[in-house]
Amino acid sequence: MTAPEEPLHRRLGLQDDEYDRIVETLGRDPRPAELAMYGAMWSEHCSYKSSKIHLKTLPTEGPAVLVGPGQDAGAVDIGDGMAAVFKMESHSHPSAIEPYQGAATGVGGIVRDIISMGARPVALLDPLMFGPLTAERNRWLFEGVVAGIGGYGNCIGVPTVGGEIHFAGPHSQNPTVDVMCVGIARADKLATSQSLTANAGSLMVLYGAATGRDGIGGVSVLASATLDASSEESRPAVQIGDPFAEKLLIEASLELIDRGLLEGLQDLGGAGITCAVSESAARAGMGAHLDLDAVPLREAGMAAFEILTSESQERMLAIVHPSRLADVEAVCARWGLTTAVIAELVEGGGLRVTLGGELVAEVPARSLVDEGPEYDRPMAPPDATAMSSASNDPALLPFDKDVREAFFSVLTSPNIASKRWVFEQYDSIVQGQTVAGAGSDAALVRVPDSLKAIALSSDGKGRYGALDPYLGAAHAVAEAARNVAATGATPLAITNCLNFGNPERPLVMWQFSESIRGMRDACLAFETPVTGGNVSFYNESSGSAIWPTPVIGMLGLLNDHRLRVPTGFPRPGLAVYLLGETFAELGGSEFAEAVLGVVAGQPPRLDLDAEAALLRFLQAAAAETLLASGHDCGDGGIGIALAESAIEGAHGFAVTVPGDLPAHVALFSESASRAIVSVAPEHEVRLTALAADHGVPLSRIGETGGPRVLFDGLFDTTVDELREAYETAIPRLLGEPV
Amino acid sequence: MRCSFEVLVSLKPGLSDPQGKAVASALPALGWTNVSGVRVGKHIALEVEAADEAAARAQVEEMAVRLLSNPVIEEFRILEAEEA
Amino acid sequence: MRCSFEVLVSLKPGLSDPQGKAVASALPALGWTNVSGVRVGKHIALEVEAADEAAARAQVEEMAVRLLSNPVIEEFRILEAEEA
Amino acid sequence: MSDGAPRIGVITFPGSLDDRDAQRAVTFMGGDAVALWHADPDLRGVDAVVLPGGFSYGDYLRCGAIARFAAVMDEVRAFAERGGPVLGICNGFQILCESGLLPGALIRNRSLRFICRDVFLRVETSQSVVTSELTAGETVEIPVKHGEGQFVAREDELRRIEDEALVVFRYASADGATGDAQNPNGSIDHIAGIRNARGNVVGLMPHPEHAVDPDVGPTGGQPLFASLLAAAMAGAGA
Ligand SMILES: Nc1ncnc2c1ncn2[C@@H]1O[C@H](COP(=O)(O)OP(=O)(O)O)[C@@H](O)[C@H]1O
Ligand SMILES: [Mg+2]
Repeated sequence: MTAPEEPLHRRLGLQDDEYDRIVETLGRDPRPAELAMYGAMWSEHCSYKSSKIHLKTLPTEGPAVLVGPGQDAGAVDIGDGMAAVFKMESHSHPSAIEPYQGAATGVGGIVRDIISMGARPVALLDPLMFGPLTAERNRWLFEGVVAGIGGYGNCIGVPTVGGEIHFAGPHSQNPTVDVMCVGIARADKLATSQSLTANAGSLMVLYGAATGRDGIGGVSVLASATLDASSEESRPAVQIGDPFAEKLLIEASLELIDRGLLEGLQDLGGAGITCAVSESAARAGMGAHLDLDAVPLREAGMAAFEILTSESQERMLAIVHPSRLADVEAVCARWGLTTAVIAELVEGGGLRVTLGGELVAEVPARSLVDEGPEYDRPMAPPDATAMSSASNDPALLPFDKDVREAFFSVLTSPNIASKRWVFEQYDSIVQGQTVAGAGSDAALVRVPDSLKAIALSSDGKGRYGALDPYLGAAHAVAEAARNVAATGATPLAITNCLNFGNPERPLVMWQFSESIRGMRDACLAFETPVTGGNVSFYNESSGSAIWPTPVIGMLGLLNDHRLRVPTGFPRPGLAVYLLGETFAELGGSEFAEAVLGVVAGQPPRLDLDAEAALLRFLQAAAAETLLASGHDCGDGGIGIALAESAIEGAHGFAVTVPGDLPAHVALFSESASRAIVSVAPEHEVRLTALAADHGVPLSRIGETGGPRVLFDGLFDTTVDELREAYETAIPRLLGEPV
Repeated sequence: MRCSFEVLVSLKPGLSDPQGKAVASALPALGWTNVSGVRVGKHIALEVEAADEAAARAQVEEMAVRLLSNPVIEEFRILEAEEA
Repeated sequence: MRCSFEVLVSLKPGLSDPQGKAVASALPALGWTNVSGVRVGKHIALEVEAADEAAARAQVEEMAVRLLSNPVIEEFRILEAEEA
Repeated sequence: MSDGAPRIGVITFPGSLDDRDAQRAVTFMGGDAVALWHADPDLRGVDAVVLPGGFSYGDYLRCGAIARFAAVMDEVRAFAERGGPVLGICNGFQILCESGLLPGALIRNRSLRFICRDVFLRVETSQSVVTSELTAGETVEIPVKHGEGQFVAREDELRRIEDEALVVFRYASADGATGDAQNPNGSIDHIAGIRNARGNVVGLMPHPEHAVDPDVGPTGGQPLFASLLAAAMAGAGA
């Protein structure tokens, strides 16, 4: 609770020096509405003031990149004049208050980012992190978030084709809810600021839902100054998503773009109308006259600052030449959407706002958008006593348990176990292009009317990040790329969502910069530039933050989806190969946590050149159709990767775990740059030669076949036993009949 | 004694109500142009076995807060009990 | 005049009510073992502008039959109007 | 599309989601897909009508409750009375029930959760516009994806449905055995799809349009569309 004597700007989240900047910019004291506008636009969420200087170090250029960071979403060239548009965003904070609506409106927000690029949304992915399901509140959050993502995504006709879920104590108070959306557009129809042709006199048309007192908690302190208490109560803590309205927005917006009726398009998200109008004006190098009386309101008596900063959902802003206005209105009406001309572009950079005929704000548009503060916040690594050190390497801990038992504990740990309970709540097939959905290392979504498919994977490595944020981020990029390459596709570019604690704490800021460094090095090594992303800070309660968790959304391209490599063993009689080398690396492993009960040690080393070689090899082998199946070897190690391929393909195997490491180390080590592939006997010679060409170590470890699963000299089970354990683990934790 | 109650759960004022909105915008096409303020909520009927009505009602109150409604976004009202 | 109504829509007896079942089965865990006959339906509030209450009510009846409820599986009740 | 190919109309309501998918399936099976709009005053002389899946009007209030009042629905009703082939898929099925063109209703799944998975359907009769190419007892694999697909009917109505053999599909195992384990939503009598007495109007919750293209799913929907195209050819609705 902020003390009442606090000056207004502080209660709006503005620092004293930021306030001085505003006074300097305006040459006078700001009006209340103006303070609200700066407070919203210069917030961490909108201005990236703490992260900017670090994000600048990320590689953003590449032959495939059409649109890099700074736009609503990034875009890459996928050939034939088509572009894939993608972006990831977090809605963790709202989801912690009301999981269903928080997650649902998160889907709505990221989908509008894709629409505003002029692309049709074709896929969603939902990387999530929660506290352990043993706690009732975590189950409530988990079930609510999943239902919310499905409830919204299913209703707008965009398939949810992938994602991931991890469970960890530090995420109990603050679940991590990220959503990635991918769209497809004709490259020449991309709606970007470059394509903005607006001039003075162009109109800003707000269409979609009416504006209510939504998501203005941040500036609500102004209420005391300007409003009576009653409106205080009517200010909702959370928002109700309206997926039906969103579906209409999608269709109307795409029709408007397709018919060339727009000069620009912008979604309304953080900072609402203020952000959309000032950004559109600033991008056009102009100012605007904004008439708040024209904004359709859901409630009477809204104050200027409320209308200006409301974050009501399902709204879009179109820049329209007056000669096109009637057409635009007709298209929206056909889709049952209300339109309102709320502003007009004017010469000069001034944003002039009136309500009830009175001037309520007059500020330079650019000062809101481009002249926000930037901080180089102090950083400090954790002290030596921190977990991550070779001294407590789990590989050195005594292990006398039964390997079979340990294997099933890892297989049924919620991080590893089947997420079917989740992904069956999502429509993964609408639009009819889902070549491979959940269950595949990377989802494959066909580009309509072509043989091409885009490959999508989202990965975060929170546990590694907790031990070493540099490696955590690098491994996340590596696993995402490996998931894509395992299907035979070529990794092209990434988006990301960076989930961290309070950036004003030097430790958190250090974690952040280390993560950026790791992401940078990995992206350079794999030639997968960063096309955009989102930063979510302040994920902490009472001084304890979530694990530093950069989540990577990788987009790849498969030129002929018929060449896709499945994750499961497709038939018996195939040779099974392990690609890559296994070292004694149990630091931060699933085994260490699930069986030994420790999150400790050093995460596996990551040789970026070896990883890049593996990625190239997987694509080459797929192109020569040598591979019957391919699965990246990640969480849980070789044993789990083999089990997943057996369950997915419904064929067993007999293997000998290679090397002379202790059995549990060999089986559960999470050494990087490895994959499990199966190969028809006639291709073994060629595969071996190709591996040599690429410098990828490989060892033949056994064959596929039958209902039986045999780890020679270790233990023996069946595919059915594996599936039963793998599929029922999460329903059991939720107390459901299995 | 056994008392039956009805709990009416509705979205808090100020929250947008997509369902109400959809119904409202469908009405004119059906010839009803004089309807406003449509809000769609839940109606829960149940019976409670308790010593007396006061006790039963108190329990329903608690059930409404903890289970039948979502206090973050909803408010509720309990209809007069009548002995079943 | 403007009258406000509340329409209560509930599933006809005998039809399975998954939501009601879910609520009922959640109760014991919360310590409520004396609850029975849980049925979950809809609550629709709206306002009608009409010459008089009778006219308004007649219209709400018609709206309930044609749109607000599905007579095949649902029944409805209209709560006393109060002048807004 | 080639001349002589049957023209299959697919109606788009606000909130329809699988309309393009249904059009693609029609084309894939050699038909001529015609896009129809909910506000259209006529059916553009199509030979059959498909009400596609999705969330018309958000499925707010009740699935199909608002869509059934669409202008085009009067035409659909007349078309059906003339014996024209009408197929309602998922939300389309719900709209047909709300319109009274088919008996019963669809409510929340037993689990209260949306469910998306491939299921097997046992064909109960070949006397319908989507099963003429199939024989009773056969099974077809087709995905379901719905949150409100539990078929219910009052006892008397249900008896009529069974007595008059109006059930077209039941959820079953690959070899045709019915049981709770095969029933994804708790539908009474495992009912997945029904027809009217004449057999020209059929509604089902599963999505045959997502089961024609082998690259993206099973192919159990092919015979359903083949049957529909054949019925359209016969031109009963003209
Ligand atoms: N939240 C989710 N939503 C949709 N699909 C999911 C989700 N979580 C996991 N999956 C799917 O389950 C499969 C296994 O997930 P995961 O173990 O994370 O794969 P990997 O380890 O190869 O990244 C993947 O196909 C993934 O897309
Ligand atoms: Mg993963």
